Amino acid sequence: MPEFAPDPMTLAILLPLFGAIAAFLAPRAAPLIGLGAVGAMAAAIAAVGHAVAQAGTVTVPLGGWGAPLGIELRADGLALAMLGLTALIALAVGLGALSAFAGEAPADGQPMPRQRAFFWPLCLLLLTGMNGVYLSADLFNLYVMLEVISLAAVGLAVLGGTVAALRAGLAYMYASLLGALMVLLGVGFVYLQTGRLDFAGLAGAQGSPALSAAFALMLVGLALKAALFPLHFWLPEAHANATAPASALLSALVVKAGLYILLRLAEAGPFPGEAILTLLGVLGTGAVLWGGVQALRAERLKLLVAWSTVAQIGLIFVALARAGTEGLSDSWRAAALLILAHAVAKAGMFLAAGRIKDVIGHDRISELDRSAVRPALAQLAFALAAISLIGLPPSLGFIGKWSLMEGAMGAGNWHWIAVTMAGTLLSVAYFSRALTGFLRFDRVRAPLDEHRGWALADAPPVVLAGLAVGLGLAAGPILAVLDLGRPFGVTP
Amino acid sequence: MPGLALLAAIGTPLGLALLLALPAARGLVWRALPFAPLPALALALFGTVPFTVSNDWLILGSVLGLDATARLFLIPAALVWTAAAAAARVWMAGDRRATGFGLCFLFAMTGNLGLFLADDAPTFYVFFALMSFSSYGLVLHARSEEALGAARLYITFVLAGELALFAGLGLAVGETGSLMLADIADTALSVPTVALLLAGFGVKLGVMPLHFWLPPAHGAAPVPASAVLSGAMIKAGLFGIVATVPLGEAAYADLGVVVTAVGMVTIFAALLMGARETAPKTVLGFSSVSQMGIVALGIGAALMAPGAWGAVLPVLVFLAAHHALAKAGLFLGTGVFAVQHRPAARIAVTVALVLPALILAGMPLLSGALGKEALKTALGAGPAVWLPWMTLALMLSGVATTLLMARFLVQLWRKRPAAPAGVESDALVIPFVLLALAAAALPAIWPTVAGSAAQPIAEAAPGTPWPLVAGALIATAAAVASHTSRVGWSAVLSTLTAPAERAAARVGDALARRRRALARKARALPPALDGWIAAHRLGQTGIAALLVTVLVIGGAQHVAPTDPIAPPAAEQNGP
Amino acid sequence: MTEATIYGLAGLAVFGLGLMGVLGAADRLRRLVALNLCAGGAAMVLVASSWRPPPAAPDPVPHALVITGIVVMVSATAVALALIRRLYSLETDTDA
Amino acid sequence: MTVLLAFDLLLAASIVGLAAATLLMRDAFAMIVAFIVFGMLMALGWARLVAPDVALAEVAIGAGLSGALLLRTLAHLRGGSLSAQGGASVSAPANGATQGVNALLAGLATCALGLAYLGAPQNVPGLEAHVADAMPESGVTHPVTAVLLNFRAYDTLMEVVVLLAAVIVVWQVERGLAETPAPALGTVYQGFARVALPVAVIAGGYLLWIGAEAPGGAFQAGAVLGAVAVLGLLSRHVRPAPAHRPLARGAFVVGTAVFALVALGVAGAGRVAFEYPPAQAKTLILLIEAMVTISIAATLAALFHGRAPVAVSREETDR
Amino acid sequence: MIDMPLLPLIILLTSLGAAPVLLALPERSARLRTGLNLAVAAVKVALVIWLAWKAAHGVVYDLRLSVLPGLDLHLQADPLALMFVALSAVLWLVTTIYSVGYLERGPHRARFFGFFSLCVAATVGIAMAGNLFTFLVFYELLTLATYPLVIHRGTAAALRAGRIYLIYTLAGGLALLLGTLALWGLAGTTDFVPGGVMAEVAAERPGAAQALFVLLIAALGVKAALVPVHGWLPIAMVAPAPVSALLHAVAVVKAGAFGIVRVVYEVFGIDLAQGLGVTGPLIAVAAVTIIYGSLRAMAQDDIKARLAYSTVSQVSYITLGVALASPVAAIGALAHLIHQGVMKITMFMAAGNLAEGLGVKKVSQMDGVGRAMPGTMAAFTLAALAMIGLPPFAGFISKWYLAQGGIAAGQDWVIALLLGSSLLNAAYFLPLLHRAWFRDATPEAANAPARRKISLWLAAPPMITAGFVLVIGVLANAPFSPLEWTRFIVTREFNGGL
Repeated sequence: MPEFAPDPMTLAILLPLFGAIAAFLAPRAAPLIGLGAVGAMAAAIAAVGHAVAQAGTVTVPLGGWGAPLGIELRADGLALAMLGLTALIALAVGLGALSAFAGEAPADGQPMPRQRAFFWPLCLLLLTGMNGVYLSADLFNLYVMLEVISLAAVGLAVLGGTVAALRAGLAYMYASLLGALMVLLGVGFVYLQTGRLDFAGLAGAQGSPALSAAFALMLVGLALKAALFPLHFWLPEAHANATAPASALLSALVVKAGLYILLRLAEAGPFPGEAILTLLGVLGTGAVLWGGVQALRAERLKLLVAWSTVAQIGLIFVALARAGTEGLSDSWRAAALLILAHAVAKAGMFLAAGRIKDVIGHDRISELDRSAVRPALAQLAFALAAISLIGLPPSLGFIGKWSLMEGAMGAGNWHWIAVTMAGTLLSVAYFSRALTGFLRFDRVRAPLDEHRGWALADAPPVVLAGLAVGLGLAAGPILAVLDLGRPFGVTP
Repeated sequence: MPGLALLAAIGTPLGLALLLALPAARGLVWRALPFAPLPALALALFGTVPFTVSNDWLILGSVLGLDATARLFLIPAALVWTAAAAAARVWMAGDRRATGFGLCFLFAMTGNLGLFLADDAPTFYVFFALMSFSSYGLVLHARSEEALGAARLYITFVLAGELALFAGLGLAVGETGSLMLADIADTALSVPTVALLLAGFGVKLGVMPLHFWLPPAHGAAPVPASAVLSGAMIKAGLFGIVATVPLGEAAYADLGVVVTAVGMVTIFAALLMGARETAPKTVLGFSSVSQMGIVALGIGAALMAPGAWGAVLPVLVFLAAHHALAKAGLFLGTGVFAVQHRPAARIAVTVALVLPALILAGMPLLSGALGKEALKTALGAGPAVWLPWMTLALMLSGVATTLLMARFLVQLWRKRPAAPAGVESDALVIPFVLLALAAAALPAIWPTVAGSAAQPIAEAAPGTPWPLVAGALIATAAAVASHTSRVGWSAVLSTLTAPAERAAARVGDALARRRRALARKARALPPALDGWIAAHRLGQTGIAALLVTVLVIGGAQHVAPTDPIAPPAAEQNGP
Repeated sequence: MTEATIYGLAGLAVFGLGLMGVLGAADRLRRLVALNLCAGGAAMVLVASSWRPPPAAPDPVPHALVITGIVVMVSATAVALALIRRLYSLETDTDA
Repeated sequence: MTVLLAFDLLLAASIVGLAAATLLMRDAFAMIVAFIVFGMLMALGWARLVAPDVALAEVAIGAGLSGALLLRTLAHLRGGSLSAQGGASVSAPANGATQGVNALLAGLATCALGLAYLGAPQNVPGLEAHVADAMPESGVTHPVTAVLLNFRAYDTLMEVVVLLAAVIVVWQVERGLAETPAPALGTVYQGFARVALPVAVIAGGYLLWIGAEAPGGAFQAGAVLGAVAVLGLLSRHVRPAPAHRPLARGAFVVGTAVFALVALGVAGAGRVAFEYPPAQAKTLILLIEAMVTISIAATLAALFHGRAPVAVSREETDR
Repeated sequence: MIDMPLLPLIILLTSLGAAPVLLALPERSARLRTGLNLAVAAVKVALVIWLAWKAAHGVVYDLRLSVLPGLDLHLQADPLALMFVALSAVLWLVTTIYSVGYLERGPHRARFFGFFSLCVAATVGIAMAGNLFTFLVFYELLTLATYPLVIHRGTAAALRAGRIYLIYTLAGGLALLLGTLALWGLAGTTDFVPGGVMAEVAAERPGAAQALFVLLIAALGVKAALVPVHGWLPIAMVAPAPVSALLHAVAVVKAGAFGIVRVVYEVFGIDLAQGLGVTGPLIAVAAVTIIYGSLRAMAQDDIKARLAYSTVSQVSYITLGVALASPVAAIGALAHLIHQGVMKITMFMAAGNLAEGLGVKKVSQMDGVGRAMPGTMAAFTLAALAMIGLPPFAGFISKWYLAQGGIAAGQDWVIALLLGSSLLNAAYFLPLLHRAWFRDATPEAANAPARRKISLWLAAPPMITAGFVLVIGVLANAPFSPLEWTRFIVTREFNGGL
């Protein structure tokens, strides 16, 4: 028997898969299995981190064939950061899910344990897909991974089982499928032009009509999946109507898959051109403004948070497009920082919003201040996450915005700074709607019942939101990690 | 024909007064009233001076005439009377006691104008008494409680004054041995005589402590009467002193000290008392008292240092003219103000009133300031010991007058003087404006009128604005202080900042309204847009649109002629 | 004009038709069918790209990809149909 | 040559025409039928493009199973009958102008893509040379199977994962509420099914076996076996009951689990994941294929059935 | 004594670390909270004294944490920082004592003390920030930490005040962010260096330098309550008394003023700022603010509103002194930073006591309160007299130096300004003292039900700070007095600049 020594990257993808299988087979033990699998995955990711720290970029030729015949897994700093982020959020959301699905039956009379039984397999399959996306160096494999993510994400989005959730989930399904099919056709065009499917083949290619078409298809497909304005129409309802842990995963991770693939495509291929970047910046601006405006008039807390996702995604696109003098080789860092910041903060925020909704019994913003019960810690978590999303120092969101504005300023793009500022002001405005509801007390009739002790469910949002704020101080190490293996071929 | 001219000058008012007794002629008389002083004015302006006409038959052998000094008194007096008469015609139009008023008015006019023309003591005394006693009717006219009290006070003082005057004149005539005023003034009279004369004229002049009648009387009398009381009649007191006391002839050091001191006290005491008054016309009365204090300074100096009289006299005459015009203007202006009913008109009148008030207060280059400067120069020849004090007092009198004028203007608004109903304001405005303009133009026309006597005025320094500014500041401060003491600090400051805040609030309101309107629109826009997008499912369309856009942008790269990489599609498509 | 060109263009046309159907169709089922058309079109393009002039054997890799794609698509279709059925049940329940 | 060209042109035109027809059909049933025919024609086209594996897969899965799923859903929406009207129209159809814009944009995009397609270099060497080089070490002789289960086995594993995800979601979505049963076949078909089922099972096994050397393989085999199960469901030979649930779960995951375990298990001693030792390659691949076939068959059947097995209601048993 | 290079960080962490603990403490464990609060505050004072001692003996503290390439979070302990740290540490201790008494039995105490602690941590961070970037970080933290304090009562009015406060300060914060970014882009550094870092930029692009100055001052002016961006300050006085005390004395307003000091002296350098011609407008703004604040103060009947407008006026002395560009004026400005803090905190605490003990919140209700609460009113009186600028109290010292500085700078009118301002100060404080001491209480006020005896927790702090007011005025020339310390700072700033 040869010694058994799988590489950590494969493990990072397959461990959650095994977890999903086990959780599916043994629904009763699903939470335990799920947390165990996430923990094991985190360990594998730590091992990947070790390898990346040693070697910069690590590749595994699956099946021993190597590109272009076989599929390769590749990890560098950017992938590592995303892997770590995923592990962190999965862990936190998993803990949050323990009690989120353990509570009483929801309004429509569905038995909750069923949700819990299905949450874990879907969540773990989602993690499989996410990790697969981060580590993949093959275009078609990315398509398959996107489909894994899509199906798992739709499953999570409709976990609540309400009509609204199902409708939103179906719209999400269609958008997601269409996006994936566009990517597929794009892959076809790439193959047509280069005869290869790996990133390396793309890297050597010259610009050509077929590649332009491929990029156009993949860009639109991924933008649809990442909910870039005006292709965001599916997102708010889908994220707002899902159960809180699912929303956290969808908002923090799933939309990032599209962004990540775009970054990778841009890194490998002879695109995008200057005009496309400007277009992305403009669309990002539209997202920042429209998302902000819609968040301002959202009536429910989770819907507000979902619209804020639209705005933040727009900001990330602005960063991607315009945060540097050297194009993407300069601006990807700002985009990556914003991706990380948004993921951590938004996961915390959705979990907090879920807690608030659970404790108060509803999440209508206008009536938050009528409740005699105030989930103080969840509200604190919400506020902390808002700080990061607004971009106040010293949060990670601030560091991301700083990088964005610094890059834009360096390139003399003051109007993009103005966009960022406008987005910031809008976010202050819409988040303060919620905060005002938390902090107002004079509309409460009943005696105030403020402190109901600590619940385990409070820990994940508080920790995540705290990290979203505190990680700003660790921006140096984070940037160092991102630069491992020199993504985009530039030294910091 | 000096005789005829004299007759006309004195006879016109007298005759009109007599005609008033005929009910049928009353209309005519009232219409002719403004023209009554004109013969006297014409005489003063065009007559050659000096001239005398003796009428032995009259009284104790009356001698009438006009000398240079009297002429300069007569001109402003006649002007004031004309203006006042014009005003009286309107003012009294609806008054049921108009006839009585007219009678008294015409008699007082006769007396006032006549006394300037009198050359001998008895005649002078007669005209003087005529004026004084008929004025009682003017003061009493309203018959109100206030008028009755003022009239009582007036008549008491008039009686006392007449008594003193009578005694003084009598003694003087005795000491001189001549009835002629000119002779009396040339004789070194005894101190008691001079003292009596000074006291008697002093009552008319209103210097302290003989002033008590003056402010109430001015306050109580109808506006035209107040104007002549202040503008013309109190000048008779000055004229009396000039005409009878042997100034420049002999030194009366003790009397001089007294008069100077009285003058100084008068200047400021009048301020203190006037500041407490509430009726605007009474305030003006105190201002007159204060102004006469200045005159007293000049007289006092001349009493102490006879040598100074030559320099002082023309200045005093000028000051008298200045005060006559300005003060009468102010009184008439008060009347004009009283009959205005619209705030805008009142503001306009107030602004117009500021001109005579400024003249009086000593606005540089205008008659008040010039007069004071000239007096300062003239006093240089006076007693050296007193000079600095007098200079100071003159300067401070500017402050005092400013304060009183400020008080007057404020009280005008606070306590609007009563006016008969239905008075036409236009007819009142003309005399007022004329007097105010005359007062303003006085420095310019004085040389023409007075000839060499105008020398000191023409040479006077333009004056300094500081007393005026100081007065204005103190007045403001006092107003603020009094207002504050009434309503408290915070209220004052709120009031001060209120206009700015109101303006800001208005701008803020307008902005807020616009903002609200915009916000309404802005709030309505997203749902509308949202609904539209949802209704047409434009999000879906966006997918295709974006795809086409990106494809076109990408394609543009390849069809661009500069791009050598992409060969045309057709060539590649060969069999 | 080779087979590859003909079927490739046909595949693109099918994709375009499917796209139009997805964008415009109001009917859930029809949109799903349209998505399946898209998938078919994309698969057709891939298969066409694998074609080699007759003596040569076609490239097997795209074939494998397309088989994978077909299975993925049927999975997605099944999920979407499950959602449609469930939604229909809930909606008719609430209507009733 | 020209005949063939004309045939190709005609076939391509038919494919496009059927695609258009599918979208234009008013009636949902007709639409689905058109879609199935479209799938068949596609398969024909792929056969013309020398892609028999793909054609098989399309017939079995793309057109066949998808069509069956669609029909089943339509039956559900129409209360058990396929011929009834009504069904799934939900939102108001987009108005004419929007449709026009959509059509225009989609047409523009298609034209642009067509231009790009024409502009792409013809006959770029793909990976066939690499495949040919690596075939001896692959353990199988059929290149498509080699690609699927060896060179790109990772993709295939994830494809099975997609299937697993799909069945989990379907079970999750359907809450086991009472609902209209799948349409039962008439008695004639029952008889047909009795004959067809064993044949189909044998055919499936054959396809699986032959996959190593010739067109066929796990997916096709799985599809055939899945079709067997579907027939079984339709003919009520198979009645899923709660007791079957663990079995079904096991069947769903066994392919994925074995595949992943093998992929991981071979790692070590200098080999990475999915790198089968050449000696055992064929065995391992066959093992994986067998397991995957079971999973695929079970999954496809479950997807068709559309929900987790529930206790059969009294009413249903009576029928 | 042992050397501790991390001392500034430890001082920062004392309150920063205490904040989450305090937030997490259950509402009812009041004793524990009080003990922790006081212990941490006392420890902080001790540490600050230690730090000052070491720094005075030449130990250089310099802590950096790289956040982005070239961009550090930088803590330092230069004399200027030490001054502000000392002020905040001492006043925090006092205010903590006061708050314990004030919030007895009130709601949300955990939240209050947690954010209170955070607020002081932010102030300490602002004080010790070694570059504008670090300053910005703590400046925003301060905004966020004070917001829950301002709206502590949770009423509609409090929330409105909080919203206005947030709008003003976050807009200011955004401007500061933009300014920091621009400084970083223009000068390539955001470090605070005596003499400034902008010399080269100003030589090449004077327009940009001027714009940057205006941007930064406008951003900081929001918190420093310069007219016309002072609007939030009087509204924010709905906060509880200890919050107002802290807000006005050390935290928010002073943070703005302190930032102006840093920007003028250590970003631009006073000579450069003068050369750019931007100090003139700054002086004008400060002068207008001084007079305007006083005038508005006079019109307020609410005691706290009067004090708030007085702050608007008084804090601008600091700006004025800084902008006058004379060392003597700078001494006055920095000394006033401390003096005003001590005086104003006394007055706010005394006002809080009046409200707590007598229910007196308006000037018009103050008749006879001197007899009712002699200790509190004595403290208030002392502070008020000092505020007017009577010798020998603290306020006199700073005004004296400001006036001298004005003369030295050739701006004699500053004396008139100071005289006028002092007159106005007298005009709005003396009536208050008159009412308190020389009028008899109205009968209904004497029997008001709101009357209760206040605890020592409330009574002692204002008297202690009043004692400071007296001591730092009388002993102004003693070693280690605030004045001496500011002299030391100014020597450094002006030598460094020349």
